[in-house]
Amino acid sequence: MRFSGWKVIKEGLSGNKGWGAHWRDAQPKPEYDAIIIGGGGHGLSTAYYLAKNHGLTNIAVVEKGYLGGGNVGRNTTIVRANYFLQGNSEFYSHSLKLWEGLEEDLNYNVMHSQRGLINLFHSDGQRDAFARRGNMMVNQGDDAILLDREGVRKHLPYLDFEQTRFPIFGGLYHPRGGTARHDAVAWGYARGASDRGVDLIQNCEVTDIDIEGGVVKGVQTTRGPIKAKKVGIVVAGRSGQVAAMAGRRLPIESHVLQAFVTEGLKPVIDHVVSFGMGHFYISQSDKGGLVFGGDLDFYASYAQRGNLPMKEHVMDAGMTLMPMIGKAKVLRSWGGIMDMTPDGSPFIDKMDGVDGLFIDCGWNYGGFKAVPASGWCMAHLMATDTHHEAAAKFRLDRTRTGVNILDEEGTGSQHNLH
Amino acid sequence: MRINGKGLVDRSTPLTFTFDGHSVDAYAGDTVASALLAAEVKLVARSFKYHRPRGVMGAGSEEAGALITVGNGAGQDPNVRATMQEVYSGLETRSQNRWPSLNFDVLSLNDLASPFLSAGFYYKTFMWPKAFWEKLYEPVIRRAAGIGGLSGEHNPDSYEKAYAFCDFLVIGAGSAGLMAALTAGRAGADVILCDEDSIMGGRLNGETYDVGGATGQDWAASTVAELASMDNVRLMTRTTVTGAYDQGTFGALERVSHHLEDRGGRPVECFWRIAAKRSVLAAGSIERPVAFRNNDRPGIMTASAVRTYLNRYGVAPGKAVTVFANNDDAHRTARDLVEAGVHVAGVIDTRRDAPDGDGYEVYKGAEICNSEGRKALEAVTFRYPDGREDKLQTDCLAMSGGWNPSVHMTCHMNGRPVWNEGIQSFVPVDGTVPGMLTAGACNGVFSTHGALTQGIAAAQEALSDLGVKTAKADVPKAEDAPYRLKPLWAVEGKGRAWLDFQNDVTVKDVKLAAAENFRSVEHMKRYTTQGMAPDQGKNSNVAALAVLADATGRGIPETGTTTFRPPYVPVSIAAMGAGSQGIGFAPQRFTTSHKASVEAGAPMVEVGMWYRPSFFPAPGEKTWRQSCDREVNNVRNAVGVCDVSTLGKIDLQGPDVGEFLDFVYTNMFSTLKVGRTRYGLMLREDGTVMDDGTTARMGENHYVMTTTTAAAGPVMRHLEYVHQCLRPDLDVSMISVTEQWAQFAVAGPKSRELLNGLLAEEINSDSWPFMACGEALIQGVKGRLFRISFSGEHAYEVAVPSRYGDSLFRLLVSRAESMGGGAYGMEALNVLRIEKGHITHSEIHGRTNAFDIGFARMVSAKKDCIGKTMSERPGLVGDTREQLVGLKPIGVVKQLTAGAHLFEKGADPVRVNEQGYTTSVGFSPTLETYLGLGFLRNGRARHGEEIQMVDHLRGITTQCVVCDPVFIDPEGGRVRG
Amino acid sequence: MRIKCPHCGERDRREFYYVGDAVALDRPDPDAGDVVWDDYVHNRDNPAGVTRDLWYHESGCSTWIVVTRNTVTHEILKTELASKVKEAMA
Amino acid sequence: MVDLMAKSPCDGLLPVEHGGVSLSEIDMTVLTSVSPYKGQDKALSAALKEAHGMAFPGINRATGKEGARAIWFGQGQAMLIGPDPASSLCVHAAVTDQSDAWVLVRLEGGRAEDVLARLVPVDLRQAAFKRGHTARTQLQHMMISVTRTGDSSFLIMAFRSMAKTLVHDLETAMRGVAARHAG
Repeated sequence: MRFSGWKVIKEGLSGNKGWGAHWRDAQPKPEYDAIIIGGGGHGLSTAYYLAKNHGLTNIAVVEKGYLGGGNVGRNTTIVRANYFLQGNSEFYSHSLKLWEGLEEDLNYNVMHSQRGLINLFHSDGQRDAFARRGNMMVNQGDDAILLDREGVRKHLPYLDFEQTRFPIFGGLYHPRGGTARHDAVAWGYARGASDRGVDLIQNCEVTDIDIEGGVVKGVQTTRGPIKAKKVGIVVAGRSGQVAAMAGRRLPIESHVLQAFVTEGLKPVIDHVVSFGMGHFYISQSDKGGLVFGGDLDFYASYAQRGNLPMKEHVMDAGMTLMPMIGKAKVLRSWGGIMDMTPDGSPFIDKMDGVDGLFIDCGWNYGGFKAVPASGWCMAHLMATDTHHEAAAKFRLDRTRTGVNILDEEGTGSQHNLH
Repeated sequence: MRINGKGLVDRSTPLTFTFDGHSVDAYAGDTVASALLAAEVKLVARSFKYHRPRGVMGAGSEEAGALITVGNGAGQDPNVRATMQEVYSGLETRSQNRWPSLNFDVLSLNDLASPFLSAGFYYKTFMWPKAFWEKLYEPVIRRAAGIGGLSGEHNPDSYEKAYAFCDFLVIGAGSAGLMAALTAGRAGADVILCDEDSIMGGRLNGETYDVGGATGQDWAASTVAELASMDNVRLMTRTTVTGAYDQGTFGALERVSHHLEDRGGRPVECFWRIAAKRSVLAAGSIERPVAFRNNDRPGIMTASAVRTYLNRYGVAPGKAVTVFANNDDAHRTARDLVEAGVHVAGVIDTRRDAPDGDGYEVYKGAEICNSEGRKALEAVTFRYPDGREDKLQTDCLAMSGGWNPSVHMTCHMNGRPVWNEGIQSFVPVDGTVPGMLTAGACNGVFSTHGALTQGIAAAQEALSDLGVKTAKADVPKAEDAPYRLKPLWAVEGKGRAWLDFQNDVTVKDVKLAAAENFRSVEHMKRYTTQGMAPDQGKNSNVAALAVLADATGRGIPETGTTTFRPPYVPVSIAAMGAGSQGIGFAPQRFTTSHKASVEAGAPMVEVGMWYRPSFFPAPGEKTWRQSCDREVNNVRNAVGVCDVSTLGKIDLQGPDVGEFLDFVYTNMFSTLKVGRTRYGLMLREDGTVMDDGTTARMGENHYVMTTTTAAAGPVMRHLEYVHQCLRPDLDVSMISVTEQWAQFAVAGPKSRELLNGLLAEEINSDSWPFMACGEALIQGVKGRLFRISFSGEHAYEVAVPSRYGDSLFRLLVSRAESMGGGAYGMEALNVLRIEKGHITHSEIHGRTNAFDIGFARMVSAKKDCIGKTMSERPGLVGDTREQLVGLKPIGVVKQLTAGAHLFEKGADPVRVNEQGYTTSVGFSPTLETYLGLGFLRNGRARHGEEIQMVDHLRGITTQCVVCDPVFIDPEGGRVRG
Repeated sequence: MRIKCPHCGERDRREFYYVGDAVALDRPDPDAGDVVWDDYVHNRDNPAGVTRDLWYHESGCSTWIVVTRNTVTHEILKTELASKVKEAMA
Repeated sequence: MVDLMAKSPCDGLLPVEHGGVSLSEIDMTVLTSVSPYKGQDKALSAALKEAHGMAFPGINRATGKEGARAIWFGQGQAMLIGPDPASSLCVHAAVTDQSDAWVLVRLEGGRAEDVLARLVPVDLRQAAFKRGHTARTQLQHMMISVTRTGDSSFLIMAFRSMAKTLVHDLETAMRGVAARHAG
């Protein structure tokens, strides 16, 4: 079924009785050409592009809970391409281009909103670091504008320019940055994959990976064994547990990141604003809620919930930067499991020693914007056995060799500092 | 309509406030909701999506209908529950989400378009043409959405945060909570009792039945009075416990002065962090509405809310009230109304065995299937068991679909409640929040007797865990009526039946979601937005998932619940971020020379937490560059003074300090002679440079390390880590002395001359050669003197105890000025060090190692040190690495900028051609040119090569020559001079 | 979250700095080889369950602490002085 | 020779008083951190007793009294306040002059506990934190040492450079507490 405004009107006039399932609920078959473990954003987009770009349709996505229930359903929805290291820059640029055509491609309104992202800086040194970043964005063919204080004031007049603890020097403006409706991204990919024949299997937890003679044979699940020629692990914060089924330790520590949304408010914040000194970023959803977040809670956790000190720190940062949000009331807070890596950058790679086993992980707390390109490049790797050029540096062995370490933050091998 | 003789409001204190500019009469003790109902104002708000008329629906913090804006100007407070806002004289309130007025709201047209606005409609449209989303569709949607509005101005009010501690936290002061607190209080335990209402007592204040031989209201009041008399009990009214966190930590929001006309300097709210050894949740329960066609009109309320307005506020919410029930409890509403002389149009009870009425008609086995009245309820249509329909004229409907225990807090740590068939709702599971028990209605026990009994039991269990003995407590005599309920979630029929009154989610929407395969409760919630409005689904979630269960052919327990997440009630950002507005976000650190620098007109800039002078403008100078150039020249030609106290200083003592330093630094320190200083490089364990600085050996077992300003804290932590976690065998003590010493760089060819005017003992090149250090008497004060140089000039750093810092700085500067020099700031400091090729964190930015900065030889081959092994990884050395170089402009364009990228001459400035980047630049008055430091691939082998620097953002392309990063005095003659 | 400092007693989490897995105490020999070093510095068991990690009582007594903790429930099972744990390893 | 003038950390900021709680700076004195070398704990304590009349304080405790105190200051560390340290201490301990590193203030008054409850995440109520008890903790975002010196008085120490923030934070809390209990 094709979605359109006409269809909405037609259905509205006939009692909305003609709408069907957005995706099929499939039962597991005994065998597939490929299985994706994990029905989050990255897993679903991998399946979608395997089907669409590579014609692989005898594939399944197995998900232990419900589709899109992981980080794609609990993030601050920011979409941007503002990295400065070779390896990241081309990947996120590729992803942003995919975002820009996603609604047409999926025939699903994911409400990708290019409202502009402004990263604030507070000293000459930070300005120069952002200049380096912005220049790389332009080198890559993306957009970046260096704003001075008055330039920031024009966009964000409500910031506290006078009293705030860390005075605003300026900002790096990324007009093509923005937000998207996170759940819709998962649903849109699910629908697109399902329509192309991919089996989406919910409530199906993988309990083991079958490997014989160094070759992957399939998976054991709570709904029985499923054979597969290729298996892709795309489980974000749970990567450690699933990789362990294949006998592999990963350079990943799982951490909790909290996010917050306020009650609905009339439009007041038109951009995505990021405040580096306070680790605070905010945008306003189309429903009116202020959606914002900050840093990790900083301790390893799978609890999907956080504690007060970081909540308070995030609110503290908001109050010093934009005290106009003081009367907004936080409605909900939640936590996601972040697969933190020692350089803050991801892995899309084969698992050495096991033919047919692939992994896509290590998205730290920036995985949402990567969903399209991650799936695109993971699908390319699984289908062709070669790395896509946009993700060629996301190798697992880089921590051992030191080749192409991608440390944007410059904080080093302590996982929680990225 | 006021009912004489009823309620707890203070009839002797009448007052007025305004709603949408109209004056409303009220009494002290009223809420905005009770006063509006008394004044027969029915239409109070508009819903989110369809802009449907909304009135007061409840009487608590979960209010689904009456959200208002309080106040005007910068401090206007949106989305305030009219049911929680206490009135005071002069209070200004407004309706919201309407334009131009509440009565005539243009966007109520959305209601007519509702067939096209069903759940998830926006995912299916607005995709064409592509550019219209940001330009047209999204702005229109955004403006229509939202509820209340912020002022857009800085918050003008004060907020507060605080900590509290107790043995036993009681959450909720209804019958269960009061009894728990009383039991624990009498046993002498350290108790905190929190309740979100302005008076404690919970449902007892809204009911007419007796407890312990007195009215419930009186029993509550006397119990509160007894608790208030106990030193070991802290009563916190207007305080909502908002979240349960690990190890017995709770968040709580106290509304300190929202109810006061004159706040008198009080904070508006206080956000409490309460650490409790044990706790009991006695949060009560929330009555649930029933979904039927047009069940959302103003005048339709919960049955218990109608009782609360009658019994607590002395207000009848209607003149002819109808009750719609599926349980016995709701009949109390009819009884109380009749007793107070209010006409009850009838009780429509879905149960054929419903009790008979006394003074009112009971329509047994009937159900309401529609309502009438555009902006206020006028009539309801109901259906007899045989299918006949009838109509009652009524202006208030009190409905009850049963009660849902407030289990939320038990789920904040991932606990899941379980379905209880008897009460047709979810009840908590023990132990989901460690240390927390539940008692009373939140535990699914709805009789007063049951609540009192559970309150006692909870206190006894908690106290017994803590080793506190409790006396045997008698349960006060109270009603113990059975809770007879026949489940009813949604009345069958055409039209829209509301579940979520705020987000306008109807039964149809949930069914549509199920049909579109959003069958998981989480999918349904996200697709329909059910339960995501300000009430967080407190009024609607259970019914919505019952509808979903029905639509998907599953049972309710199998369908499951969504996750309850903190906060229990919305918390203002200002409260949780109290104290941080303005400068409070982080401490400010001031050097001892701050005052003198400000007096000299120096702009102060942030460096970490510190403030440092940017430059010291001299008379006639118009730009910072003029000042900077002069200050640089002062240092190169005469003498300059700069406060360097912000650098970290760590005192290390003990027999093993030398060995310890050898382990944390790449180079050797055990071999350093007493009275000498050495530059050291410190790596992270991953091989990247962590920090650099000089370390002085003051005695055989005594070293003083300096760190960069930004790394002072992290380095201290790192040293403690290395000592405690890796080498506890070493006998080393360390302590920060950053704050002890005011330290000033005195730099330039005349530096020794200046110092010799102040030192008790003159120094010369033999007594104090380059890198010498030691104690010295400065103007009679015992201090320290280091001959070290960041500028590359003959220079010293002189340190005195901080109390003398201000005085010494002024003295040094005046002496320097008399010698043709003066103070210099960060700008000059930066130029001086660039000229000399000295690095800062612009270069050691966390991605560079000793090889990259040309210090590979500083990694001693003779020993292990932190980071050494990993720094030798193949990817971290060799000609593919970007290496530190100097850059000088050689073309027409003379300017260099930091953060630009480097390309081969003539190459396209695109990513694949990128060869490196600039990190630091400055104009050198010494060499009369811009100088730059940067990293260039294989740069050390490329000295002399011409490359181009491209800064797209600033529009600058400069041809440069690559050179050694040390631009002046590479032999080091000046520094030794 | 509250953590029992072996010196100061139970304190709010905000006083502590977290660094990661207590495997950090088990530093390999310089010549242990790249696989061992990679494992030490980067790879983690990352259990969903009981783990031992390293915390620093930064706003308190400056003690490094080994905390035995459950990453799913946040229950804290044990806290020990890191120096004592390290000494016991020798 | 020109003499150098000494300035106290809170120069010009204190005293202040709100709602019966006062905040005042303690006169500059000699502060010495003392940290025993390995195996020297007992010998150091004996030396301290002999030279200054007080033992090395136990964990979370302060010994001595006004004018000569030793406060436990963290793992293996005590801060000696008042006396010039005897040279005998250096045999057993790392001894470091900290006289100018810290700002010392006294918070005093019936509601001093309430003021600190707005800033310090430790239970400082009398029952849990008695005279002679001390804690290394934080006050808002600053590392501090807090010691109960009387029924309603506390000694608070923070980094010297943060004196202004210390006074600002304490005074804000004092005003808030005073307002709640006014009239």
